Amino acid sequence: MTFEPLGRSLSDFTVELDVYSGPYEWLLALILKDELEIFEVPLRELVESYLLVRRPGAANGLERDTDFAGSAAALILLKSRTLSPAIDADSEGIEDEPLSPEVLAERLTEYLKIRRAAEHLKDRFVLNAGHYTSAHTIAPRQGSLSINLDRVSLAARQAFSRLIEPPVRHLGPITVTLQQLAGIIRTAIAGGPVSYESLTSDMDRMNRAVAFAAALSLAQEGSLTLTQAEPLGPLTLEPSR
Amino acid sequence: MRDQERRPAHLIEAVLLVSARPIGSSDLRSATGLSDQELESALAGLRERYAPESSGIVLREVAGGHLLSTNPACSAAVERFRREARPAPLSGAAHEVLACALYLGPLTRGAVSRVRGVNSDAVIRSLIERNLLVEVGADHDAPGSPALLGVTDEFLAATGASSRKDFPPLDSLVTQEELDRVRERLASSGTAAGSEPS
Amino acid sequence: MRDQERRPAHLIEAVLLVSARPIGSSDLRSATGLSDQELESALAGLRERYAPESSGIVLREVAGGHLLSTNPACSAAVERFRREARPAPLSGAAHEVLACALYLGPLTRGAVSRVRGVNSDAVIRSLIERNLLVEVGADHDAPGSPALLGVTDEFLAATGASSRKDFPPLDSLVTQEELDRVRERLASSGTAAGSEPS
Repeated sequence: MTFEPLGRSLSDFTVELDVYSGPYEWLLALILKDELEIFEVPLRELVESYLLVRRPGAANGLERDTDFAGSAAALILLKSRTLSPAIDADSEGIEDEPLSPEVLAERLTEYLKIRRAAEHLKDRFVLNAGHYTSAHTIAPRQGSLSINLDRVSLAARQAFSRLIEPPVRHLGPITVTLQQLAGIIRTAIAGGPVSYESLTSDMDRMNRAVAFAAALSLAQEGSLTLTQAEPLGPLTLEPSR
Repeated sequence: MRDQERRPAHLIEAVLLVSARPIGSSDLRSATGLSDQELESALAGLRERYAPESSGIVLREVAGGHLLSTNPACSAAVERFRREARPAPLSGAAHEVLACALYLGPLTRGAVSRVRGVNSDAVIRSLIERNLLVEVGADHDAPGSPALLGVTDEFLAATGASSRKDFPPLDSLVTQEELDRVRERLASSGTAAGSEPS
Repeated sequence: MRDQERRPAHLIEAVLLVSARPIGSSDLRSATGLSDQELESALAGLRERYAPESSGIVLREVAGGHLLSTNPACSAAVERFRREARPAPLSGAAHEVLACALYLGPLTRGAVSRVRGVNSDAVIRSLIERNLLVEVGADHDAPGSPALLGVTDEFLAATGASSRKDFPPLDSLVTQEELDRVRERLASSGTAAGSEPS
């Protein structure tokens, strides 16, 4: 069994959610590429939509169910990690130290407030949508605009040093490198147990997410065992005995 | 008739027509040469003339100024005329980033990500692109002097706010009960179990 | 109130506000979905509402279409506003587009978007309107011969620069590796002129 089938057997599964409507496999790609926040994806609705189109009697029915269960489990894990603050060591200013319960509570409180404020903003945006301004504007007086030279240099630096990822919204079949990462995991655990943290320490956010999904799929396939002594504690990958 | 043509409200109407940005009272005064009082009473009349119930053009007080815009009740006709779809609504993540900038800003990209618990750079970039967020300075105390982000006048206009003060205070948005529930849940989950016998 | 909001005249008013050019009756009809009769009677009402005697905004019938414009009786106020109004400051996106044209130009719209990684058409349009960018030729090697954009003398004047040489050289701003990446993006957009940064 390989990782090819993940998503492929589900290529005809499309979802209709508030935040996204289209093929399920594109949804996965968008989440993995940070184009869509896992936070916004109602997993329960996702499962319900799958149950509606489930085809237990079909030739690849079992394969489809397994693929869906595997990817949905990965989404749940991703979502649970997203809910816990300060996990992103690779982004500037974000520490990766374990948080004391007090600090965690404080952060969650702050976040909850922001979350509420965001909901309030959303309502205001909706309420105020559809106001278009006049097109009868007159040109401002010539020569009165002043452009800061340093600001132009800064803009050049920003524009020319930006790393641009290819857009994924136009992608046909997704090319998530699950297989590649599964290969890396297989090689890593050949010598014995490896922690997820050390395995992914050099990876960017997306690769970490894909590595997660790959590890889950390998576990599902029986190639490795995932152990986690305590909830949200370190995750260890070891070869199956 | 000449007198009527020069009525204060007419001068204001004409000036408002040629601006796609809110015009502050002092700019309106100096363009029209009206006194404070004349301006105020003329604006009161215009608010009625351009009220959503009575006109397809509405007068709004946003981002510290006065602005004519189309009545949202007519937006479908406007969009058909322009052959333009309404811009896609912002994502939940984008609303969160804007809430950070509005309530906690100006703040750095790192600070936004810290509050939200996830890297927010891509969302921030798209908000800057949409002119809702802007770099307003730099945090010189931090290494590399990262840029500080704040909300723009376009943001205020898009949310119908006349100023930053037009939003409810952050603390009023969450009830103590909710906060207690968070703490409880945290205590009962594995994370805080160490400090709290379960 | 809903009925009132949808009154034919409101739809027409809204559409007229967002067009700086006269709109013919058939375009008004198709945008608003009104019948000939509804349109005519609504326009009659609007002619009264926006008559020179009663408004600073007037409805004119020009070049076979309908157009809102300022009442000539108010032109002094409008002119004062134009002289005194400070132009909108440029956004971060606008600065980036100008930097592209300055350092990599002349280049096409597509090339700008490719370098920046986001569609830049709207920003480019507003910069052309503001006289900071100009079409200086066309890329005849590319399909459809798209226009090539360069910065204007007004741009140089606004920055206080006497010539392009007043700007720091590109290689002092970005690394060779970054520069190569940018050139690759330019090359893939098929812009001959842009592929040789000056």
